[in-house]
Amino acid sequence: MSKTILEVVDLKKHFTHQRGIFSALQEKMRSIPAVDGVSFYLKENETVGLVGESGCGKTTIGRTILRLERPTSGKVIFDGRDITLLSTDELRGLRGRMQMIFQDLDAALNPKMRIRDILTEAIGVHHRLTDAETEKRIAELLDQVNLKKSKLTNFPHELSGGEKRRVGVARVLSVGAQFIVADEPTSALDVSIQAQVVNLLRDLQKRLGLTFLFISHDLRVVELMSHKVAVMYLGKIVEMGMSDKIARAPHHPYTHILWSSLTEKQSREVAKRAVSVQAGRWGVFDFERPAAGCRFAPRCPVYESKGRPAVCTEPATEPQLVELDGGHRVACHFPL
Amino acid sequence: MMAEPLLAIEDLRTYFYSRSKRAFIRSVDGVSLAVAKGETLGIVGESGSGKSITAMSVMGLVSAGPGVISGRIGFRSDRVERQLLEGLDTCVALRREGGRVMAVEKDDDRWAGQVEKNMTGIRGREISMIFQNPKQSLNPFETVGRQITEAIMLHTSHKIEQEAKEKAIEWLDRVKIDSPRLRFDNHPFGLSGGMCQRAMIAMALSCEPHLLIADEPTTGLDATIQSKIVDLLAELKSELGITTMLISHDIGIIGRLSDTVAVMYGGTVVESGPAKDVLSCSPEGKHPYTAALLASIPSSDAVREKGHLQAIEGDVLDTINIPAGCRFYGRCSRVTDKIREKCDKQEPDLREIASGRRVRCWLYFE
Amino acid sequence: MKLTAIRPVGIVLVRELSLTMLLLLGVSALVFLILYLSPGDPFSVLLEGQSLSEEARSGIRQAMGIERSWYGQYFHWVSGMVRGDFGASVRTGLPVLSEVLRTGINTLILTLGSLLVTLLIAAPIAIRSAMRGMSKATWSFTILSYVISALPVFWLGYIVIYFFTHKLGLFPLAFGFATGAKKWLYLLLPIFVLGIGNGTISEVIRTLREEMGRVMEEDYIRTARAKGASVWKHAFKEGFLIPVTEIIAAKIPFILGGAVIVEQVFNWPGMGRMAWQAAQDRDYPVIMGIAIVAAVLVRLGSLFQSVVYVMVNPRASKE
Amino acid sequence: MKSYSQQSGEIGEFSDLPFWKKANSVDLAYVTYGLLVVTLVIASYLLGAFKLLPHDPQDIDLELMMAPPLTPKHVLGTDFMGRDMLSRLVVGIQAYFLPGLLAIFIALFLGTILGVLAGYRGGKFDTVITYLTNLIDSFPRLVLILLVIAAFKPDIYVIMLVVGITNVPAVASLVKGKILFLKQKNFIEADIALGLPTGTIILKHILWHNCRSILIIQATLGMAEAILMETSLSYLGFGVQEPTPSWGNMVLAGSNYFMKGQFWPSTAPALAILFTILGFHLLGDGLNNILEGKRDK
Repeated sequence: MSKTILEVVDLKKHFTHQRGIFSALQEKMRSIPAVDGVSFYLKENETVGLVGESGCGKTTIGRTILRLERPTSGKVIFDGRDITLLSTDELRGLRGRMQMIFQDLDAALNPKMRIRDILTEAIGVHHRLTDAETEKRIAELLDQVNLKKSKLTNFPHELSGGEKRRVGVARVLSVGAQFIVADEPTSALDVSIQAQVVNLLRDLQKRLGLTFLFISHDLRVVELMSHKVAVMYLGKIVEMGMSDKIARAPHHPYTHILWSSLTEKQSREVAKRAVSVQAGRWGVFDFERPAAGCRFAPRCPVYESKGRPAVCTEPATEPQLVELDGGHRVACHFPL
Repeated sequence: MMAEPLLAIEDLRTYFYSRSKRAFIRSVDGVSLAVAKGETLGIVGESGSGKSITAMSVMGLVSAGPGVISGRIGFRSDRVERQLLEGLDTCVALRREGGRVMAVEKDDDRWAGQVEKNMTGIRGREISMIFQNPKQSLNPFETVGRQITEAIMLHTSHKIEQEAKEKAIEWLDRVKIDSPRLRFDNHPFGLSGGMCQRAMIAMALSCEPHLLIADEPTTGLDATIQSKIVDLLAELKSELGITTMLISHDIGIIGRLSDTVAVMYGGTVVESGPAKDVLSCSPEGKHPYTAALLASIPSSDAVREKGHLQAIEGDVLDTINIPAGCRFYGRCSRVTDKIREKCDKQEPDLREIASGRRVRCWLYFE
Repeated sequence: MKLTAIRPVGIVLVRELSLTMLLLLGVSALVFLILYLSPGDPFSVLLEGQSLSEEARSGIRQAMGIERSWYGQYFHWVSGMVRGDFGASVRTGLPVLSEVLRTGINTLILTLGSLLVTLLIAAPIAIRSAMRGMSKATWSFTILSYVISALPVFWLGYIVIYFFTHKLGLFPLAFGFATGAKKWLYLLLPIFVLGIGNGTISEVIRTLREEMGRVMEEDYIRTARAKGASVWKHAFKEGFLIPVTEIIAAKIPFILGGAVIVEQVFNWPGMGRMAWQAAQDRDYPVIMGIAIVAAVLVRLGSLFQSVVYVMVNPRASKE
Repeated sequence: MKSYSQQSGEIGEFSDLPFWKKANSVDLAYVTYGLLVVTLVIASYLLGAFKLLPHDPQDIDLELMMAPPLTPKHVLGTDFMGRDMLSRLVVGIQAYFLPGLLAIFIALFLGTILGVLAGYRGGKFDTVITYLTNLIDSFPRLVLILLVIAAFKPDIYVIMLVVGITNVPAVASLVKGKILFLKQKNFIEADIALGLPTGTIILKHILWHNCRSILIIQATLGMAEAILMETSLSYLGFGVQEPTPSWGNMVLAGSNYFMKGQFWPSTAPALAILFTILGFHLLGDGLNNILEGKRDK
């Protein structure tokens, strides 16, 4: 049994609107739906996928785990230490072991620096190396991410999307990170390049024993990459389990809708299923104030078909994650 | 057999200019396509393949740089018959060297005037267009309803505001927007991305155009919303029978909605034909790019077995450095020794290899 | 305007006004600080050259409230201002507020008029080049605008005066003393000079062109073109109206500064000339009053901008 | 008519051209002219500082008053007291050159610090800095300076200190804007996640790599502003006093003769102002277009 590398306990992150007399002077703060009590853990050399629609808080979780954002409450235990309590300096030491791949292809890359300088700098952050050693390390990294040596003299904007992503991965690897939060690493890429990056990440995981928290809205890629998958809806995890179970035998109506929308889009015949998704007249959702009780109830076909039971909308009976079988957990009063 | 085309694009070339490289970006480089009346043509391709620029060229929305430098676009409906690029060639002067365009001189003012002249009565009335990023594509300063009403008053016989408003509400209802009367007075920021796209569709269809160009209509929307929009488009298509040019990088959507499909790579069409043939799983009779593209999508089987994905090696073609030979040669895995020489040196043309199926590959030419 | 749009305007008004109050408090504190730090005390000028006994001096000081502690003095001054009492000019003995307001009107006309001139020249060039690309005509106008912006406004004033009075004999030299209809006619000249010579034309052209150019690239403008609607109509609010109000708000301080010089050149009885005179005479109450009134004008410009922004942009009013 | 051409017929890698080659020719012309003016100003400043002048600028020659340009021995003529115009113009640069540099230094130094605080730290810092910015912007500059003049009767250096301070908000907001832009691109966050020390991020990645061009541009525009301010004040009689020449007081002194049709004594310094300010403006805007890629589309 491999050991637990990261544990997240009841993590909450609330963003507040700026109010007050000076608010006229300031940029308005955007209100993002909060992460509202999320718990999960990752074992070494394992990938956990985090899926959900945009704005459900999955990126915020990734950022909070790396303390790029301070959590409102809750614990993030990395390697036995609660990183929410660490000072900035202690945290900096830890950054050599936990890293993030950002959705934005240009994120890690200073537009005014050449690729060689970007990598040299990153290597030097946590390790003192001689020039020759650095040179060797760069060659090693290029080999790991399968990037041509000639690209070292280029500036970021001269690279293609796939190459930028590879440089980003190389930079993350350069510090020797073991745990990596990958935030939508394939979403900005072309289909043919996407497959390359997915293969690359899986290769690296095998070779270097990496642990991934894989955030994506692309269900197929998540399913392919991950051992376990957590499905998020408006700041909460609604279902969690082994990836094939989630994909093929979901218990939460939302998970079901997510995966069936994938097949529906592709097949002309709408698959006949236990729950038929209504040809949607979905209302407007207030992302900032989720519904009382079960957050998904306003969109839930089961809730409709059961005749709108009160238990779904009572604030007191908000469904909690309950273990069903073999580690599969779901937060629903009427699991499928 | 192909019905009479509503829109026929012949050898379209649209170039942009990279100042930092002093070179042309050949976004669209010799595209020929035809959209038959009543059918849906799906154009699929990766970023930089020129699919969106093709659509923009049709609508006369390309204005930066050299722009559309040659080709013909014929549009023929029961109301109008027009060459959409008429007179534009007199505004640009090309200098060629060895078959390549080396320099372009463009009279911007006259060009802009000519485009406006060609497109009046076409834009919005005959051809309308929906875009990706529906939220940004709607004017944030006007209510959704007023924007639709404006289109109706411009292009249909409903010239009285009240009448146009009723019509707009009717269309909002038709694209299945909740409580259309309320939404009529909403500004785009008050609506979700999916709702904005519905509003865009309502606006595009409200003038009853002959051709609808949908440019990545689902990109950037959530998966669940995407499938709703696709449902809606499918429903409207069967209801109205409107001719559609659908552009997407998402093969799933193209497969669901199209009758015929054109696959674009590096600014040109590499394969076209009936949807079910082009998008079928067997690589038989397909352009190697199409086959590899289809294979690189994680299939249900691949996902279940957690196997290796079949990636296309190399990078998407840089449309500045277009090689002399086949554009896909550098990434192609099906080159045989017999045709290697040709693939490297000479660009194949788009030939019909079976009824309605055209491929641009030496593999199939004797 | 619909009823729903009034509420956000009200909110913005309240917010901007409270901000203005806060800023004016800061402005007055800063003005006071400068004078407090100046050699001697602010009112010693008044007593200069008068042979009075030490006792009499302190008596006068006491009466004026100078013997108080610094915060006492500040509070005394600010509370006077709130009541509309800005003190009296050291030189003339006239109450400052009414003097500043009297001259301020002239300056306001000059300022707003020249803003209008600037915009009338800059906007067409900017809009045309943003919407249609640079042509030979817009290029030459742009280059010309750079040259004009670098012209020292006082010298431009001389040229204009020389030309109109000596060559054409149209205007008298003593602008300030004209009355009635003539006064308005004579005002045209300084307005025009300040309008083109305030050094901001090239910047205004540049800003407007950039803003309009940015908006022309927006997706919704593409939609407008695709549906055959008027691009200008769709781009107007974001590409023209909002930047223009921003320019007006941002340029008011510059043009008020320029007015000091132009009023000097044209002998125009405005606030700027008064400020110049007061600086010559170290007439503190006057220059303090002018600083406050000028700050109020600047804040009014920004208030105007915020209100227009909220009225135009439905998103802002949602806040 | 616009023309576009490919650099060569070879098919190979089209690599990026160096920035001066991809620049618009108009911008290059702007910058060339601007640099010419800067060189001239610096050279004249040095000539004036080391007294390497054709004539003593105070030398009165009552025989030769109001000489037109190209008079023998006086290339640019003489003024109403027969003083050599060229020498006076060259010495006039002394009036604004060092004070102007001071103003630029203050504006850039404080502006950068405040901009970084507001953009990088945000929150309360941002609130306070925005308030201060608004406060300074509430004063018309010239009125503020007149106030300072009334209070202190200061010399030009103190005035330029005030000019520098009034330019702080502009610099601060530019730096802040750039940082917010970089933040939005997750670029700063990636640096933090990598574990780079804050000092390196701010000094190297933000200021050195991404803000230096806007600071250079602000410096050139700041010089134009300093010249304008100095000449305006001298014109108003508050700056450099006669007989020490400054371009502003030369225009003022010449103005009495202007109405009598003797244009040259005030026109010569006015043209000097015109061409110098034009040079700094064009340099700033040209650099802005080239370095910040404002006209690339």
